Amino acid sequence: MGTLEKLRDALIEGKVEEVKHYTQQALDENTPAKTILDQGLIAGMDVVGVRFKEGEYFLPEVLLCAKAMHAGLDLLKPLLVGESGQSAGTVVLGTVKGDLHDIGKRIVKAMLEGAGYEVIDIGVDVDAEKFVESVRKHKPLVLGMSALLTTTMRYMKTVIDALQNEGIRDKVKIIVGGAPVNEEFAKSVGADGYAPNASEAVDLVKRLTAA
Amino acid sequence: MGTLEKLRDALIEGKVEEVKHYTQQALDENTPAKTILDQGLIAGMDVVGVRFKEGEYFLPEVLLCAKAMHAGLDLLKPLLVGESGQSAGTVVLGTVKGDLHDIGKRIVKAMLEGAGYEVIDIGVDVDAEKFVESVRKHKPLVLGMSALLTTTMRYMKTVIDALQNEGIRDKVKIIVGGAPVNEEFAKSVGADGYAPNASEAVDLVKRLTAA
Amino acid sequence: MEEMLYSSAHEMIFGFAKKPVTVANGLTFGKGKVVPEVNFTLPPMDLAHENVPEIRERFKDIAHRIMERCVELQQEEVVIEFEHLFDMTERPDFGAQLTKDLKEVIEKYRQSHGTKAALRVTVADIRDRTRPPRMRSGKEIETMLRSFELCADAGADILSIESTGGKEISDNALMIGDVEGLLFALGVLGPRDMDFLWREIVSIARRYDVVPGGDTACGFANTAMQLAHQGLLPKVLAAVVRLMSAPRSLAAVEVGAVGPLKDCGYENPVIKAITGVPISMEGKTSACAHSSPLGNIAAAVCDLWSNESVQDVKLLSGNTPEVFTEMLIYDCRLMNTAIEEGRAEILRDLMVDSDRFLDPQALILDPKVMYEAARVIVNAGEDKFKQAVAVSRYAHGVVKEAEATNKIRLRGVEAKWLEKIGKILEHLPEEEEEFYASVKARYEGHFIPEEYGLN
Amino acid sequence: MEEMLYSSAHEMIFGFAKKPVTVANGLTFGKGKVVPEVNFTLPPMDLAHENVPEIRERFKDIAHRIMERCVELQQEEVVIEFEHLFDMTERPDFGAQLTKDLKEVIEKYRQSHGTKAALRVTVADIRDRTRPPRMRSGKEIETMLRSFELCADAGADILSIESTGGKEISDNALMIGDVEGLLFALGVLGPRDMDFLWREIVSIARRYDVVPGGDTACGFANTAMQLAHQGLLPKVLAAVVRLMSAPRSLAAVEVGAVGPLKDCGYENPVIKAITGVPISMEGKTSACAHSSPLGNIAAAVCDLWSNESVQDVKLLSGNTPEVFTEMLIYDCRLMNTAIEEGRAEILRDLMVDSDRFLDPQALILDPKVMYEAARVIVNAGEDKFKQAVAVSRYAHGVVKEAEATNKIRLRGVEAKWLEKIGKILEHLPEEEEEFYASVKARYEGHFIPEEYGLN
Ligand code: B12
Ligand code: B12
Ligand code: SF4
Ligand code: SF4
Ligand SMILES: [Zn+2]
Ligand SMILES: [Zn+2]
Ligand SMILES: [Zn+2]
Repeated sequence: MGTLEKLRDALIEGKVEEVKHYTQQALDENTPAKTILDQGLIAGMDVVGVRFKEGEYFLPEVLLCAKAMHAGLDLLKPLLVGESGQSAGTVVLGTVKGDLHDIGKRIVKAMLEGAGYEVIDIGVDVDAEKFVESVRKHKPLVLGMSALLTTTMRYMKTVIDALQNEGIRDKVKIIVGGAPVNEEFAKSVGADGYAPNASEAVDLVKRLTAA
Repeated sequence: MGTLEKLRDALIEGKVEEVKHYTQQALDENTPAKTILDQGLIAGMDVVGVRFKEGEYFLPEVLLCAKAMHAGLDLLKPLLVGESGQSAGTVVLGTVKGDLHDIGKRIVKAMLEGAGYEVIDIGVDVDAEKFVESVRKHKPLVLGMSALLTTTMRYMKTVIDALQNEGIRDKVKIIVGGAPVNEEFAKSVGADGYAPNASEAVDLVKRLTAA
Repeated sequence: MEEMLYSSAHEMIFGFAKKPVTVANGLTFGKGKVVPEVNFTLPPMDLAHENVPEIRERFKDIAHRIMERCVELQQEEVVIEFEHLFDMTERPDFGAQLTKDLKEVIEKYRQSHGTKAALRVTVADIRDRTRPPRMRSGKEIETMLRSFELCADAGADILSIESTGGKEISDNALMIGDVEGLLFALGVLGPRDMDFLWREIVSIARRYDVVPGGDTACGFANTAMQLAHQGLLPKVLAAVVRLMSAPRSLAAVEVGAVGPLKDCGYENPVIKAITGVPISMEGKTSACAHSSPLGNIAAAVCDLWSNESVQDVKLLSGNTPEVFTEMLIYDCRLMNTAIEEGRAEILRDLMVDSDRFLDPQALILDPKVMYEAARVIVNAGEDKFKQAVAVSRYAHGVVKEAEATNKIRLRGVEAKWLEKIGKILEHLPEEEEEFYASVKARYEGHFIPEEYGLN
Repeated sequence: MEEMLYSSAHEMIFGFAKKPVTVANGLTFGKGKVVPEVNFTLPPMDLAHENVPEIRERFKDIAHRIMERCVELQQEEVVIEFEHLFDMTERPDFGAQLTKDLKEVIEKYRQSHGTKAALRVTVADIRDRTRPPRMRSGKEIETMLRSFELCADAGADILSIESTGGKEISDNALMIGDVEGLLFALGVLGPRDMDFLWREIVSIARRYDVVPGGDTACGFANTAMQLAHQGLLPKVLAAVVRLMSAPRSLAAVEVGAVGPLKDCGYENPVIKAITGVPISMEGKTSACAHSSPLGNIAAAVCDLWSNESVQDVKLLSGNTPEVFTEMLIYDCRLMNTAIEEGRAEILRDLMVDSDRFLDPQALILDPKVMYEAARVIVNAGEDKFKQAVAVSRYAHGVVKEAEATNKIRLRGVEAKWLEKIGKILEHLPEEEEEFYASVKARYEGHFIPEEYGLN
């Protein structure tokens, strides 16, 4: 088994130290950073994704693997200048005003990070002003809003209106989620997408940022 | 017990022949037709209404009493020239297109007739054109639409739009009802009122036609 | 029908039917397990042609969600009912397309998870559109039969309908509390139409090798129940109408329907007692569709357990179809565990006792009453009118007796109606011909005799 | 707690609690009848000041519809739960106004129909707003206590809360499957906060002469159940967390809560076994709020039976709150009939058996397991940490044993997790102090020790 296979397998097992080790070894063997990334780390995370979807991995495993991946990535980053060194893009996430439900959004964050996005979590009970501000500041590709309450979900519209008023609605793709939200509602508030769970949220973000 | 009391009681008991008899007797005693109407027939129907609301009467009793009332009324009508001889007003009722549910609407009709309205039932599965036409033709104070299906209720909006387009929306009060309909929906389609059942439909029509 | 397949009420129990029915994929009804039957309908939206793609997507999505919940809860057997809305029968291709869509989802789950699901397709009775309706001639019946065919071809496992023969008389009869009118509808017109219609359906079912399920007196007895619920009719009348409708619904089985009978036919236990066919029933878990005084007792002898119908809307945990699927699954689990542990009779009796004396309509649904009603029908001979009269009198007697022995309390007005109904039933002509002659004039113009093979 | 109020699992049964509780109008819980508890929430809408009149109208209307359905179904006893949304606690006058509105409707029905209804008011734990949260200092706790007072004054019969002490640690611990973090949240922080908070609530309840109901580990154990339902966490972990949460929820009763405990506390039977307080439970009929593998088994020893929460939306037969009221009523009728006929134990066992071996979370809810868990807790002495460790180990052992004897089947990954959890539990320090010392650094900054009386 070559180093890249070992790296990939170590990642799949969530072994942080081994991932570091094999990443370094691959570099030492003069494998190009981009190849290590693609055939080692990303190939590994792809398997992790599949295992998760098939119920072989739970969230803790996924988070651990993501952590291992980031450990490897840290070694590669300096060498990955240009497009491939960049994160897949920035995503800002927050739970809307009046709503303290946190976990769903954090899981979305974790899965996006696992997929290589840089995610900025602006917390719970976030008002429109703060959403606007963070879009201005972080210039994310995607803004995600979470709401778990029937009485806060409408606030998503308030936020989107605020972005509109500030003239920056079009600078960002907006996605929404949380138990009471669905596709129909997402459309009705003018969001660009909805996902029922974290792994579909990743697919959604990929789709939206590809376009 | 005077003749009017006897008339009232006969009406409450739904005795058609007796109602005719006492109406005639009262006329023979030179009681003014308006008095016979108010203190005999209407007083009786008021009691019927109360009994119905209190669960002492069912629909068959109400219908029978209404029939008795009309028998009496027929004798009075020729004498009741002017305002009081008129029916309380005309109401057109129909079940909207695609919907064959009939009974709820017929009960509303019966109760409205009991309250003195003239009701024209234009049937089930009625399209917008026919609704428009009947408003033109009968010039009702109130148009009532019934829908029992979630897939036909929206048609109420189509009808209201059609009336609007024909410029006659404002000539008539529009009320809606049926199991899937509620106040909120009624507002959303631009109706003037909603009632959950037939006796409240009568109150509603009274309210709307009083204004 | 000369004899009954059950020899005592006690023998009747949920999960078991004397004549189990099996659909193509091997799923069997009435052989020791109660199976959930999930019903759904569209939320407020219209059925215009341009919405067809959206409706198809939604149907598939609903089926998917129902099946998914079954998998999550390890429920291996389920029935999905697709009850046509008017347009789905009126445009037979439309109904067939949706049938195909649903069947595909079901099939997918059979392959991926081994879930055994069956699809019941209930065609709408569009003959009711015109009054007086044409039952046997005209394009409505043609369209309906075509719809049955196309749906059978598209993947329906079970065919059903809630047919309306006689409703043109019963609607008004219910409003004015006209017992003779109800008897005319349910004892004279209804059975004739059932006989005609179900021969056709059974022949289509045979041709396509699918199961001819059964009919229900929904348009009659459930309308009465709704009217009673709204305080518009006495409950005692609704109770009598329930049993009065049994001979009519039985007619489908007499010409070849084999069950599972339709969920909303609360008269089903009578038919099960006579013919042994498996039956679907609905009770507490159908509160989404209508309130009823029959929540538990309705399950006593069911083979399938249904939620009648719920429109697809979002709740906190998901949409209504999967929420109701979950509730049905737990109800079924309880009954099936009772069967496995030899406690079914106890659970059945608890369900019966919990509702029995709270409403005359529940009283009638007691399996003992249902069983005796079946016997009364069988003893009345082949004549549907005689059956209907006899069983109505029996129903009246049951309520009367329960009132007299203080088992059930009736409000004063209800008691008065009970008297009144009793008198009418007592003074009826015994022969159909005589009865028809006595009422013909009264209902003239409201129905077309030829459409029922009458004149 | 040194002894237990029940001396065997068998003695535990729905409808009966050793220490029944009575509210002002005489309605009693745990004295031979299971009472439905109806929960509802608003449909999509916002809580802005200008919507208050509309919200008040809707609340009154909902209560009216619930009570009306009770009357129609001759249900004489019912509990309505008013669970605050954030703003209703944050703006104490708002919450109190709604309490008053609901109470007025209830009172109206008492006068007109004699219906005995009680109002449970569940205040929101708004301390969870900031991270790390301030539990004892700051304006959040003040506002919450003021909300309790105003609601008690406005007509609440029962006070409850779903408090969140320790959640700042458990949220993350759940995500990464950190068993020690969960123990720290539920065995160290939670009980301390419960002790503090419930003394306050009990003192308010005494002052206003209302019932201090109880708490629930919803934010911990039900979050775990949800995560497991979504495939994000192993079910075996959710099962262990369930029992791990019991000592924490027990703490409320130790300082004066008397029940009925909150519906969503599936750990309630443990507390009932120890203290004899009546408990509310939710199961199949709460599928509207969340799917669960506990549909029937949850009812085994309940005194109230709830639907958790359903947003007020229109279905074919009416709105969801009255639809769920009807379903709860029928569930209760069945249980109450079983009690009357001396068949309660059979029904209880059927409910248990129907779910028990289908999911480790259901396995844990078996009254026998719950009872033994209670014993384990009592035997562990007063120390909450020791209680939590002991009962977690017990939970682990129960699942392990069921797996080993093939009573329950676990997927490979689930089995691996079970191993892993077992090892962690095995190697824990036995003393709280030692444990705290070992994890303090890891959780530093995520919680404020002083807010729990720690340092
Ligand atoms: C756990 C929980 C809590 C915990 C919160 C823990 C936490 N730190 O988040 C606690 C106990 C604190 C809590 C509090 C309350 N809760 Co709560 N809670 C729940 C519960 C049981 C599970 C939520 C959860 O964590 N699920 C697990 C996660 C993983 O799933 P998820 O959140 O749905 O997220 C997934 C997807 O939705 C999606 N997703 C989520 N966000 C986003 C965002 C984007 C952009 C995308 C694409 C996808 C996405 O991906 C996630 C992962 O797959 C739900 C029940 C339910 N049916 O959801 C109730 C529920 C949401 N809560 C409810 C209520 C009422 C409350 C309280 C008001 C109770 C009270 N009186 O105190 C408070 C509200 C406080 C507030 N203002 O927010 C109600 C809401 C009712 C309503 N009107 O809407 C619910 C539905 C329960 C019920 N009663 O039926 N709650
Ligand atoms: C009886 C009945 C029938 C009878 C109709 C009898 C008749 N002549 O009307 C029959 C059997 C024919 C029938 C057929 C169908 N039905 Co149907 N039917 C019912 C049932 C059980 C009761 C309706 C009823 O008569 N109630 C009694 C009357 C008095 O009440 P009401 O109609 O609500 O009317 C009162 C108020 O609403 C109000 N009101 C009514 N109209 C108006 C109008 C105004 C202006 C006002 C102010 C007030 C008002 O006052 C009335 C008196 O108090 C309902 C169940 C239910 N929950 O309502 C289903 C129901 C309406 N039917 C349903 C369905 C699906 C059908 C069919 C499609 C079934 C099929 N596959 O064939 C067909 C539809 C045919 C069609 N295109 O219309 C569904 C609807 C689902 C949906 N998507 O919306 C329901 C909800 C049952 C269910 N499955 O849950 N049905
Ligand atoms: S009430 Fe239900 S069952 Fe009866 S016709 Fe209507 S939909 Fe069919
Ligand atoms: S899930 Fe239910 S019970 Fe738990 S906090 Fe939320 S609302 Fe309350
Ligand atoms: Zn039906
Ligand atoms: Zn809860
Ligand atoms: Zn709750």
